[in-house]
Amino acid sequence: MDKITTAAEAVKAVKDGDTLLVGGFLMAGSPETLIKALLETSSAKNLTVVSNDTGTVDSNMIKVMKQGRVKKVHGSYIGSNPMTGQMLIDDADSVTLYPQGTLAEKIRCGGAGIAGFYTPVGVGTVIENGKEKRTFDGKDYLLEKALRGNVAFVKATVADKFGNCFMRGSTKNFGALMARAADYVIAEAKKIVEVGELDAELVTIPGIFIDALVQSEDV
Amino acid sequence: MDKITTAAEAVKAVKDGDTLLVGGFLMAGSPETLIKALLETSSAKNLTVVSNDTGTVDSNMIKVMKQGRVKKVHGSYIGSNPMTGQMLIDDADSVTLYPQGTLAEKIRCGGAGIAGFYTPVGVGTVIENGKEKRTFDGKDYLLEKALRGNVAFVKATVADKFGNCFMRGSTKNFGALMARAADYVIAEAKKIVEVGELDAELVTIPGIFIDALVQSEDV
Amino acid sequence: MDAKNFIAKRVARELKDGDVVNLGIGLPTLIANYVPEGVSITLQAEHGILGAGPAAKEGEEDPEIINAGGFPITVLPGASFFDSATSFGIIRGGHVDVTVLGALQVDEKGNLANWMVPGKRVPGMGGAMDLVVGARKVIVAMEHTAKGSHKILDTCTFPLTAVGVVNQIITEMGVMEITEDGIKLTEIAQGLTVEDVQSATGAKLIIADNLAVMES
Amino acid sequence: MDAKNFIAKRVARELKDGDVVNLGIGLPTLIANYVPEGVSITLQAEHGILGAGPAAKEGEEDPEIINAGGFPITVLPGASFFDSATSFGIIRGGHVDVTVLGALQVDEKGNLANWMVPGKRVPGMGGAMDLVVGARKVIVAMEHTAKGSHKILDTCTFPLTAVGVVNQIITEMGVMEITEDGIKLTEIAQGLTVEDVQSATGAKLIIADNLAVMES
Repeated sequence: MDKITTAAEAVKAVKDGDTLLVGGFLMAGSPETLIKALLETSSAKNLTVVSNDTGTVDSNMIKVMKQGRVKKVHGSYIGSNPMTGQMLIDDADSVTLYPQGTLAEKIRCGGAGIAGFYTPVGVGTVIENGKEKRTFDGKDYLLEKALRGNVAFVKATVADKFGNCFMRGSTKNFGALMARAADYVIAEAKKIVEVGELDAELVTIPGIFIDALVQSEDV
Repeated sequence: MDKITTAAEAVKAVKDGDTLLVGGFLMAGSPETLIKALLETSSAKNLTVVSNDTGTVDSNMIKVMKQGRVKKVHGSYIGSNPMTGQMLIDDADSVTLYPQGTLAEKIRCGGAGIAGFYTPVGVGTVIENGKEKRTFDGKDYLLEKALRGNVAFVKATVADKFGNCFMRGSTKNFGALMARAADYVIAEAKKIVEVGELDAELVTIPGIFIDALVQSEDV
Repeated sequence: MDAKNFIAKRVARELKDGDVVNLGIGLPTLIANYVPEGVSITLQAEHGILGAGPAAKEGEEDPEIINAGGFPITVLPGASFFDSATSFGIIRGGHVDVTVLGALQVDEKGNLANWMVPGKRVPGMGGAMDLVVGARKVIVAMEHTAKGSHKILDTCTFPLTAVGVVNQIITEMGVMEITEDGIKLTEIAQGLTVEDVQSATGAKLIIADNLAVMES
Repeated sequence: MDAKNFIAKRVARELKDGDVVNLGIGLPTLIANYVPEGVSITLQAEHGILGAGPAAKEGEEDPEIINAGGFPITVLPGASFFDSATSFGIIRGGHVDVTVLGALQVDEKGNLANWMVPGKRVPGMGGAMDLVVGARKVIVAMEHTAKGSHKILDTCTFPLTAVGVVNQIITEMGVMEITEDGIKLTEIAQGLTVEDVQSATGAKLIIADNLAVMES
C-alpha cells in the first residue's frame, strides 16, 4: 500500500457537505499544504470545519472561507480568524464554540468508540444550553458527545512511508486526535523517511490511521 | 523538591483501607520493587488493589495477598494470579472484573477530571448489571464511571530527577494512566538521570505527577 | 498439517493487504505464520503495540516487549508503542480490521461466549469484550466441537462475551458465515458431507448454493 | 514599576515551590519574570507543554514550539510535550495548582466572566473554562477597574466563564480573597484607604482584621 501522493490528489477525498477535521493550534501543526490544495484544486463546498481556531489571517483556511465554501465551524478560540468571527455574527448557528478541552476530548472520543463523556467544564455557562446536566458525587457535569469527521488534515514533523507520524513539540495538539476520528486521514509531513527510520517510541500517530501521505511545502 | 527516596520510605504513603493503583501488564511494567517494599516493610491492610491482572505467581503482589492484606480487587484478567481467582470464589463481591479497555478508560477518566463515559463494550453481558444503558445514534452503550486511587505504584524504564518517566515498549500499559489518577504517586525507575537528560519527546508521564522516585531493583 | 494449523492457514486467507489484525491467544497466534505472500498486515497487541512481530529468540528476550500472553516478542520496522487507554481507543474506535479468537460457544445470532464457564474458575475477560465489539470483522477460529460436544449453537448458554458480533466461524470442518437468517456453511472440508458438519453443530446450518471445498 | 508589573510581582509571591502554573495571556505572562528565588514552578501551556520557558530570542524562533498565544517560546530542561486531550486531562484532572488570568468581571460568589462582552465580537473561550474549573487555585490578576467602571461586582452581568471558581483577586489596589461571606480585602496598596478600594469595587468588601499593606 503506497500512501504517498500529491496534495491535489489527496484532497479529492473531500466531498461537498463533508465534515473536515483540521489539525493545528494557530500555526503550530497547521496542515497548510493540504488546506492550500483544498483552496486551489478542490471545489468541495458546504463544508463543516472542525478546528481549534480556524487558523490566523496568515492561514489558507481564511481564504477557503472567503470562497464561501465553509458553512459551519466547530471550534474553541476564533479570535485569530476574523472570517470565523464574522460567520458567528452573520449566523449564530454557523459557529459552535466549545471549551478547548471539551473539543479535544470530543474528538478523542470520536476516535475511540466512546459515545460521550461527563465533564464539569461549562456548568453554569451558556455551554450547558441543551445539554444534559448530571450530578456525580455531589458535583455537576455536562454530557458531551463524540465528534467525528469524514476527512482529517494533519501535519507531522516526520512521517515514515507507512504513515507513522512524529509531531514535534507543541504541534501535536489537535492533529494527534483528529487523525483517529475521521474516515479518511491525510497527513502532510515536513520530512518523509523509510519505514524503520522513525523511532517506535516517537510515534505520535500510528501509521494505520493515515490513508494518504503528502510532502509538506514547509520543509 | 527532592523526590528521590527509598522504596521503604515511599510506601509509607499507603495507609489502611487505601485504594492502590498498581501499574503493569503481567510482568511488563510491574513495579516489583515497590510491591516488595509494601510486602516487607508496610503493614497497611484492607487494601483495594486496582491492577489489570494482579501479576503472576512470580510477582510480589500474590505474597501481599497471601498476607491477607488485600480485601478487594478491581481488574480485568486474573488468570495469572490464582490468589485473585480464589478471592473471587470465596467472595464474589471481593473481585470486580472489567473489560480491559473499560478499566483503562475508567482510570484515564479518573486522572482527567471526567466523571464517566459511554462505552459499547459489555452491552448484553453480565458487565451491564447495575449500569445505565443508553442509546446514542441507534447503538447501545453503558455508562462507566471514573476510578481513582489514594496511591499509585508505577515503573519506568528511565526517569529524571524531576520525575519525568519514560516507559519503554509495552511497559506503558496501565502505569501511564494510573500515575495521573492517584493522590500520591510513587515511581520506580530502572535508571535515574539528571533533569534534561531525558528527551522531552520521550516522556510517558510528566514529572508533575510523580511524588516519590525510587531506584528499581530491576536494573 | 494438524487441525489447528489447518484452521490457522485458512483464516490467514481472510486477511487483506493493509489489515490491522489482533490475534487471540492459542490457535489464533498460529495465523501469523500463514499470511499469504503479497499481503502485509499489522498485528496489534491490545496492551499497547502495533507492528508486533514473531516471538523473541532464546537469549534475545526483552522483558519490556511482550505479547498479550506475557511472552517476549519482537516488533517489526514501523512498529509503535502506546498505553492501554490509547490501545483500546484504537480497538473500540473501529481501527482494528479483523480480530480472530477462540470460543467456548458461538451461536446463530453471532453471540459469542468465550470468557467463562459457569462453576469453573473465572480468569476474567481481559481484552476480549473490547476486541469483539470494536473490531470491524470478528472471526472465531476453533475446533468445531469440544471433544464431540457442540460449541456452535442456536443459543449460547454460557455467559456472553458480546452480543451479535461474530461474522465468521472457521473450523477444521468448514467455513461458516453468520447471516441474518442463521449460520451459512460456505466451505466444507475435503471428505466431509454436509450431514457430518450438521451433526457436529448445535444449530441448523444454511447451506450455501455454491458450497466450496475448504482449502487451507 | 507600572501597575501591571506591580500586580504580576505580587501574584508571583502566591506561588509555592513545585507548583504547576498556567498563566493567561497578557498581564499574567509577566508573572514568570517575578517568581521568587528558591521557588521552582512548572509552567503549563494548555495546548500541550509542561516546562515552558521564556520567549524565544529573535532569530532562534522554533515554529513548532509556541505558547498558547501563538508566539515562539523556549522550554526548560525537564519539559514535556503532549496532545491537547492529554493536556486538558492534566488541567481538568486537578493537576494544575494555580491558574492566573484576567477578568472582565468577577463577583463575590467567585463567578468569573472573561470570555465575551455581549454585543461585541466573540473570540471564543479557548481553554479558559477548562482552566478555571480544573485548577486547584484560581487567581484573577487585573487592574481593579476598567477606566473607572467596576469589574469586581456583587453579581457578574456578562456571560460567565465558570461559576464559583475564583479564589483570589489581585489588583493594583489590593489583594482580595473570595470567602463564603463575600470578598475579603486582606491587603491594601500603600497610600490607599479602605474607602478608596470600596468605591472602586461593585461589591461590599469585608475588611480583614489584620489588613496588611500590599507589597509587590
